[in-house]
Amino acid sequence: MHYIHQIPAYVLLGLTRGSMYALIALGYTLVYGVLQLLNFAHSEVFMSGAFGSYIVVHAVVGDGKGTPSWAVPLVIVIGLLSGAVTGASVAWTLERVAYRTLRRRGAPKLAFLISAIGASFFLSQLAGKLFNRFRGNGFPKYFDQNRQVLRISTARVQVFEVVIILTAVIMMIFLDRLVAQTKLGRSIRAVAEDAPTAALMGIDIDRTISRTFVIGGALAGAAGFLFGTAFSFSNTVGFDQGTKAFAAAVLGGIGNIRGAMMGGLLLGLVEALVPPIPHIGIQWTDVVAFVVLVMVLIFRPTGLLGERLGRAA
Amino acid sequence: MYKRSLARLGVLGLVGVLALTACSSKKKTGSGLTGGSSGSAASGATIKIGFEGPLSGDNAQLGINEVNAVQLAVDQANANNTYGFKVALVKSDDVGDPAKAPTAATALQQDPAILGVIGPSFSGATKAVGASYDAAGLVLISPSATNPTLTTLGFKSFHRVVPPDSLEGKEAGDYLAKKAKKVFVVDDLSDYGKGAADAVEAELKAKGVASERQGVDAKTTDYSVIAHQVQASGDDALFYGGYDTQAAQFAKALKAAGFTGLTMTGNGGKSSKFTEGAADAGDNWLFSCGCLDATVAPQAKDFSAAYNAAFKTDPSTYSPEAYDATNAMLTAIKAAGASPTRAKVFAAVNALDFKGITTEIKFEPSGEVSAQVINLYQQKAGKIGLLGDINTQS
Amino acid sequence: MTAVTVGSEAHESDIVFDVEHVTLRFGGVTSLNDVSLRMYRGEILAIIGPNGAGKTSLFNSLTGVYTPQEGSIMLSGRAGDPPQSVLGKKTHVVNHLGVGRTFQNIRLFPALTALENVQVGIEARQRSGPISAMLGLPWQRREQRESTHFAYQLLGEVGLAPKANELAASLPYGEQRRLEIARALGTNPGVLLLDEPAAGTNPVEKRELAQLIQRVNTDRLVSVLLIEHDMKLVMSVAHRIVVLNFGEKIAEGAPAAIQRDPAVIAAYLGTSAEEAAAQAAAAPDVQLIEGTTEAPLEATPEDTRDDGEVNP
Amino acid sequence: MNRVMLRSPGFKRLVACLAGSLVLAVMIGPQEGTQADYGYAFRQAVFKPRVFVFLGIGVLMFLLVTYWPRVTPYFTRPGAVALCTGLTTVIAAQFLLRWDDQVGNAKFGAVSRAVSNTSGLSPATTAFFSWLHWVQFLVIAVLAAFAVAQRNRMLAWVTAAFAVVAGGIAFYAHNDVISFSHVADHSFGAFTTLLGYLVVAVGCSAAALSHEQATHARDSIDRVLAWRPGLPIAAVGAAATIIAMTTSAWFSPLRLNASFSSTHDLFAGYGLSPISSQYLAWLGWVLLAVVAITALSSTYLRLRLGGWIAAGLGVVAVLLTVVTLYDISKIGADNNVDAATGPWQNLGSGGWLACMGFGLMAAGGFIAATAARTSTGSASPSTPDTAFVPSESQGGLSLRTASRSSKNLLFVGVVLALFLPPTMTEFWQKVLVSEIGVYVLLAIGLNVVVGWAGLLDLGFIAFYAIGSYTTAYLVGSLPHKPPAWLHMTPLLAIPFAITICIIAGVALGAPTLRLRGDYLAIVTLGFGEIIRITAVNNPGNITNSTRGPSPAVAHPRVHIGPVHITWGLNNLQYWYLLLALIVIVVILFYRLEGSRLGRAWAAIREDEVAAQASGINTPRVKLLAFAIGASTSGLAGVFFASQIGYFNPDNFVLNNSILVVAYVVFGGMGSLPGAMAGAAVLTWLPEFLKDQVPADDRQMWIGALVLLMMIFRPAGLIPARRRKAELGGLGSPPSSETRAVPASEGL
Repeated sequence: MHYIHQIPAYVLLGLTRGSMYALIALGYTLVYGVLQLLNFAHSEVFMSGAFGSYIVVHAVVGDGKGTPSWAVPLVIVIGLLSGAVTGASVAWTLERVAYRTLRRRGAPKLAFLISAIGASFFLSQLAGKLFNRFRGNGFPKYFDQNRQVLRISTARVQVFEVVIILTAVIMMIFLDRLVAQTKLGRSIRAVAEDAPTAALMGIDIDRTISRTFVIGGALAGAAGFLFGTAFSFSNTVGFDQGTKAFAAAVLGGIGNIRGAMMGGLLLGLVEALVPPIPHIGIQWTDVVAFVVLVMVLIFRPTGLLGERLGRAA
Repeated sequence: MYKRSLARLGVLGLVGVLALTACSSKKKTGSGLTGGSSGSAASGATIKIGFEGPLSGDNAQLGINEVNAVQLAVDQANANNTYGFKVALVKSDDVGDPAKAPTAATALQQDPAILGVIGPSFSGATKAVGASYDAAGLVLISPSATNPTLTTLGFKSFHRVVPPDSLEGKEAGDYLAKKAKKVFVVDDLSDYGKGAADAVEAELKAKGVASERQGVDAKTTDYSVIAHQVQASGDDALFYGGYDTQAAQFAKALKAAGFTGLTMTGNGGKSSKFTEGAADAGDNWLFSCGCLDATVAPQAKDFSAAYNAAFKTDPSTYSPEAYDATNAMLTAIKAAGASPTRAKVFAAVNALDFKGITTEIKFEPSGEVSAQVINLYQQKAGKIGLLGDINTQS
Repeated sequence: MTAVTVGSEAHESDIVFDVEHVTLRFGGVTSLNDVSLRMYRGEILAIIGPNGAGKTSLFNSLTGVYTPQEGSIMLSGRAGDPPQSVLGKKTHVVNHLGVGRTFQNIRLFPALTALENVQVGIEARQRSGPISAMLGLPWQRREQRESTHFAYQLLGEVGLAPKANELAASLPYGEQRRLEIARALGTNPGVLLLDEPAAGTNPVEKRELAQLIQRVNTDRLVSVLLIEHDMKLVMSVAHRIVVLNFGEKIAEGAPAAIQRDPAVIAAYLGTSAEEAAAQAAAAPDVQLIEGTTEAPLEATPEDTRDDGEVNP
Repeated sequence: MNRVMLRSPGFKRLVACLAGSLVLAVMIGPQEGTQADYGYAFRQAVFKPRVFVFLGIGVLMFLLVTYWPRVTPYFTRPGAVALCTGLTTVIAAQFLLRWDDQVGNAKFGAVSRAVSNTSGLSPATTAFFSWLHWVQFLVIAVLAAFAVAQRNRMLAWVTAAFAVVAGGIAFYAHNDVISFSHVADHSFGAFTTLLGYLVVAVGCSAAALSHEQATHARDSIDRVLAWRPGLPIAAVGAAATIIAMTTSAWFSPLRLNASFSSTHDLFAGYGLSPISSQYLAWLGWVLLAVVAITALSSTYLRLRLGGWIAAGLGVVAVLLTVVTLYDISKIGADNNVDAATGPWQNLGSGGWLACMGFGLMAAGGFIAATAARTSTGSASPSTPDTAFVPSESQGGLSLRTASRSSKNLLFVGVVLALFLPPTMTEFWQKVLVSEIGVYVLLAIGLNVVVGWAGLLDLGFIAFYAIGSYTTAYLVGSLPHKPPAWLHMTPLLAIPFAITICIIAGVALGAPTLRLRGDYLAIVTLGFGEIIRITAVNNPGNITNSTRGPSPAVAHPRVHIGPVHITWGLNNLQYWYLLLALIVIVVILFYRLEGSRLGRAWAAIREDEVAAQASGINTPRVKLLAFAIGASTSGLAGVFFASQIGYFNPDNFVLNNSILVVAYVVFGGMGSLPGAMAGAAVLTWLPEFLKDQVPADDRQMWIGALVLLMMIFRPAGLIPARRRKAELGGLGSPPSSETRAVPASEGL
C-alpha cells in the first residue's frame, strides 16, 4: 500500500514534531504540578526563547554563511543556551509579576488564567513591536539542516531532525533525573504533593515555584531555538504551539512529567500519521489531534498516566 | 405674518444652499477653523484618502505590506507635489475580519474629508462593508480583494486592480494541464488561497487532468508532513494557493522532502518575501499573476528601492498593487477638478486610465480591472523573472 | 461477635443500613475488610476507631462515593422505604434516598450565606426548572418561599437564625459545623451521617453539639450515624458503638460495654489485648476517654484525600 | 555592595521600578523592528536620551511606592477621592479625548493649534486654548489639594467655586469653537472636563462640609444619596434639561445649529404637527418647569405621591420630546436638508439630552416614590415575606441590601442606553452595535458557565458560530437552501438557533462533564477549533467554506399587524433591538441567579463533593449551565449574522473565545453587571486606543491592562457578591501562601 509504505517517514516527522511539543509541554506540566494552574503565558516564553537565541546567534555567526563545520555544534549549544536563558528569565519575571502577586492576594484560580492571558498578549505583541510582526524568519543558516544523515526505509533522517530529537531526549532525561533525584526535585515534588505540609517541612514554597518556572522556561526557550532553526517563527507562533503543547500535557496527564513527554510524542505522531491517510487530509490535522485528545480523556479522565507530579516521578 | 414668511424664505434658502453644497462644504481643512464656504481643494489644500485593511491581528502582515506602499505613494506625492495638492492618509484597521470591518469602514465614511479609500484588503471584509460604502458614496480601490463574487454583488463603490482569483486560477490550471499528468493542489485555507486552488482544481478537472487536494492552515509552521505527502504521491506538479511567507516555507520543506516536480503558485506568493525566505528552494517555482513585470514600468524601478529605504524591508505581496491603487486614486482625485467631492471622485475613478507599475488601471463597469492578462513568472537563481503571457507558454 | 442488642423499637424492618461483608480496596491497600454492621431506625450509632481505621472509607461507601469491591449495603433511608442497594448509586441519588451527611473537614459553600447553604440542601429535592425560574412562574415562587421558610426554620433549630445572611466562610468554626448539619437536614434525611462533628470545637460547643444531635434524633426522628474521636461526646449521645481498626470491625455494643472491651483499648493504645485488658480492669473508662480526646484538629492528608476524591 | 543591600526590599523595589520604566520606554517607543534588523525598535527605544526620562519615571515610581504609606492617610480625608477622580478626569479629557469632530486628530492639542490660527473667537476661548487651561488646572489642583489636606474650610469653598468656573470656561470655549465652525459635534472632551471640574468642586464642598477627619468615599456617596433619595439624580436631570433647552443644538444640519428656541422659528410653516409646534413654542418650557418642580420638590420633601406624579410627567415629557424630534427630522428629510434620506437624521444632541434629563427626573421621582422611609436597605423581590426574616445584617454582603448607589446607577445606565447613542457619531454607534453590544451578550452567556457554574469553557465562540450559521441557513444564505416553507427572517430564526445551540451544548457537555478544571478547558478549546475547522473544510460545502454566506444574510424584518419594521444600515435600529435582547436576557438571568438553580451552580462551583452530598444532581446542573450559556451565545449569533450580513469562519477563532473569558473575568466573574462591564470596557478600549496608539500596539496595551487589573483587582471591575467573599478577609485560610495551591479540584 502506498500509505503504509510511507509510515516510517511519517513516524520520523511525527517524532520531530512531538519532541517539540514535549519540550514545551513540560513547562505546562511542571507549573501545573506545583500550582494546579494552567500557565497560559508559557507559549510566549517559548516565543521569547526563539527571539533571544536569534539575537545571540546572530551576533555570533552573522547570517551564518561561512561558519566552519567544526563550529556548528558549538553554535547549536550557544543557541540552546541563549534560548534557555531567555526563556528562563522571562518565565521567572512572569512568575514574579503575574503569579506571585496574585498568590499573595489569594486570587481565584481564573484570575491567574486571565492574568496569564494578559501577559501572553502583552509579551507576544511587545515582541512583535520590538522585532517584527512578519511570519517567517531570517534565522541564520549556519549549517545544512536538510542534509540526509541516514535513511531508514522511506524515512530520510536529516540533520535538523537529529538535532531536535537528540536535544529533546537529552533534556527530558535530564529533567527526569533532576526531579527524581536532586534536592530541588524533591522540593518540587513535595510542593506538588501538598504545599502546606511542604511549607511546614521548611521548604520555601515561593522559591520552589520560582525555580519550577525557571526550569520550564529554560526548556521552552531551548525549544524556541530549535523551532526557529528548523521551521519559522514569529511573535504569534507561541500561541498555536502552546495550545498544542498544552493539549499534549493534558493528554499525558497534566502535572505528570513523563506524561507530558509521552503526550507530546503521541500528539506529534498522531498529527504526522493520521492526516496523510487517504481521504483524511492535512486540513483536518487539528481536528484529528483534538478528537484523539477527547477520546483519551473520555476513557481516562486524568490523561494517559494520571496527574500527580510527585507520584509519577 | 410678514415675519413668518420671511422665516420661511430663510429656511427655503437654507435648504437650497445645503442641497447644492451638501457634499463639498462638508470638507474641512486640517489647518484651522477657517472652513469658509469654498471648501475647495485648490493647490496647497489637503485631501484625505483612507486605507482600510488589517493592521493588527493574524492577517496584519498583508495589511502592513499594503499600507506601507500606500504611505509611500502618499509621501512621494507630498514630497514631489505630483498632484498639486497635499494628501493625508487615514488608516483604519479592520483586522481582515468581516466582523470588525463595518466599524473600520464607518470611521472612514463618517469623515467627510475623505474622498476615496484604498482597500479593503480582504474579500470577506469587503462583503461586509460594500453596501455601506455605497451608501456613503465613497469609492473603493482594493489592491487585493480577489474573491470573484465581489463584483457580482452590486457594490457600485468597489473596484480592484487585481484580477479575481478565479481567473488567475483558471489560467494557472490551464497551464498545468498542459504540463502535468497529475497535479497536487494545496491551499492555505484562506479565502484567497482556497479560491485560487478551487479554480485550479476545477480547470484541471475540466481538462481531464487528475488532481488531489489538501489544505494547510496558513498558521502552520511545520510543512514537512504535507511536503512528504506531496513527494510520496508521485504527482508531477504542485499548485499552492496561498501567500508568500507560507509558500516559501512550503518550498523549503518540499526541497527537503526531495520533490522534483513542477511547482507553481499564484499572485499571493509572488514577492521578494518568497525569494528571500525560500532562497534556492524557490528556484524554478512558477507564478501566475495578473500583473505586469514590475521592472518594465518607469516608476517601478524606484519603487522597490524607495520602499526598502522607507520601511527597511522589501516590498511584499500586494505592495506594488497598493502603490498603484493609491496613485490611481490620487490621479482620479486630480481629475475630479478643483473642488473634488466624493461623487466627482467616484465618477473619475470609473473613468480612470492610469498606467501603474503592475498593470494598466482601467475599470470595467463591474469594478474589475480591464487588463486581465495573466502572466507567468519564474524564479531563477534567486530572482523572479517574466516568462510571458501564460496562454502563450507551452 | 456479640449479639445485637438495642432498644425496644428494633425490628427487622427498621434497619436503616444493612452492611454485609463489605471489603474496599485501593490498589494494594485494603481499607475495609469484611465489615458487617446494621443500623436501626431511630438510633444514634457511633463508629469509633483510631486514625486510618477506615471510618471515613465506610462513610464514603455508605454514601456512594466509593463502591466496595465485595459485600452489600442495603439502605432504607426514611421510615417505610423498601431496602435498596447503595452500591453503584451516585452520591446525589443516595442523598435523595434519605442519607444526609457532613464532612470531616467542613465542606460548606463558603461564598454563599448561611441561609443559602441550607437552601441548597432543601432545593435539591424541588422540581422547578430553569424556565420557570426565569419567568418567575407561580409554582417556582411557591417552592422558593417554602425553601426560604424551611431554611430559616432549620437555622433556628441549630441556633443560627440571626446569622442567616452572613457568609458561611465568615462564621466561627463551631457555627460552621452546625450549619453543615442544618444543610444536611435540609435534604430531609432519614439518617444523618456525621463525620467528626466535634473536631476543633471547644467544650461549650461540644455540649451544644451533643444536645443538637440528640434533639435531631428525638424531635426530627432522624437516625444518626456518628464518627467521632471525642469519647465524652460519643459516650454521652450514642446508643450503640461500633469500633473499627485497620479496616475491620473489632467490637460492637453499648457504650458501657465498649469502654471495657479489651480489644478496643488495645487498638487505641497500640498494645496487646492482654495488657489492655489488665489496664482496663484497673481503671475502667478513664483511660479510653483520656487517651483519645486529642483528636487531631487537622485531617491527615490520607483522610482528606479519601474524603475528596472519587477513585473509580 | 554587600549581599544584604542587594537583598533588601528597597533595592529590589528600585530594580523593579527601573525595569518597569524600561519596559514602558519600549512600549511607547517607535514602531516595529524590521526583518533585517530585529533589534531596531529596541535600540531606538532604549539607547536614546529619552530613556532617561523613563528612568526618571521609574525613580518617581520607586519614591511613590516607598512613601505611599505616608500619602495614604490623606486619601481618607473627606473629598480627597473625589478630588483625585476629578483631576484625573480633567487630565484624561485634555490628553486623550476628542474636542472636535473635524480638526486635525481632533484632540485638544490640534484644536488648540487651530484656535491659535483662527481669528474672531472670543478672547476667553483663545485664552483657554492657549494658556488658561493648564493655569486653571494647576491652580485648582494645588489649592484643592491644600484645602483638603489642611482641612481649610474657607479655601475649600473658594476652590470649589473656582472649579465650577473653570469647568464653565472649558465648556464655553468648546461651544464657542463649535458654534464658530457651525458643524454638528459629538466630541466628549469639553463635557468630560466640565464633569471633572464639577467632581473636584464636589470634593472641595465635601471637604468644607464634613466635620470628620476621615471618611470612606463610598460611604459618603451612599450617605448623600440616602439623604433625600432621588434628589441628586433629579437635580442632575433638571440641569441636563436646562442645558438642552438653552444652549444645545436641536436641529443641526450643516452650518446650522438651531437651538431649542430657534427651532420653532425655523420650522414655522412647514406643517409641524400641532403637538410638536406647541412643544417647540411653549410646551417644552412648561414641561421643564413642571417636571423639574414636581421632581425636585417631591424628592426633597419625600412625597410619595409627588414622586409618582413626577415619574409619570417625566415619562410623558420624554415621549413628547421624542415625538417632536421625529417631526422636525421628518420635515427636514422631506425637504432633503443636507441630503437626509429619512427621519431621525440631522438631529442635534439637544433633544436627546432633554430626553435624558426628563428621564432622570422621572427616575428621581420613582426612587422617591418607592424609597423605604426608614431602613437603609431597599426591598427587592427576592425578600421572603416570612416571619423568620431577621433584621438586616451589617456589612452589606447580603443579596438584599442592593446599595443605593447601584440603584441610582441602574437608572442612569438605562437613561444613557436609551438616549445617548443617538448623539454619538456613526462610528461609535457602529462600535456599540457590532462590538460592545454583541460581546456584552456573549459575556452574559459565558458568565453562566464560567462565573456561576465555575466551568472553564474556552470554546464558547463555537456556539456563536453555530447560531450564526443556523441563521444563515434558515434565511437561505448557504449553498444548501432550506425547504421553502422554512425560509424565514432572521428574528424568527432565534428559537431555532437557541434550540440547536442547546443541543450542541448538551452534546459537548454530556461526555466531558466528568472532566475537571483544565481538562474541561482544553476539551472545550478543542471543540471550538473543531467547529471552526469544520466550517472551513466541511465536505459537501454546507457552510460555503471561507467564503461565508452568500447572498448576505437578510436584515431582520418585523411585520406584525400594524407594526412594520425593517432593519437596514442604520445602527440605531440595531442598537435598540440589541438593547431589548440584552434587557430581556439580563432580567431572565437575574432571576435565575437568585433561584434554586443559581444556588446549585454556586454550590458545585464552591465544592462539588459537598454539592453532591447535598443531593444536587451535578451532571444535570452543569449541563444546564452549558445549555443556557450556549443558547445565549446562539442568540448573539443570530443577531450578529443578520446585522453583519457576511461573516466567515475567521470570525470564530480561538482567540475570540479566550477574549470572552477574559471579558467575564475582567469584569468580575459571576456578576452580571460585572460581565457586562468587562465586555463593554474591553471591546470599547481597542476602538478608543485607535486614537491613542498605533493600531498593532493595541493588543499589547490591552494585555498589559488586563494583567495589571488582575494583579491589583483580581476579583474584577464589579466583583460578584458571592465571589467577593473568596477574596475578602473573611474566613482567611491558615496560610495565604498556600491559598493559590488549592488541594481541591476544579475552578
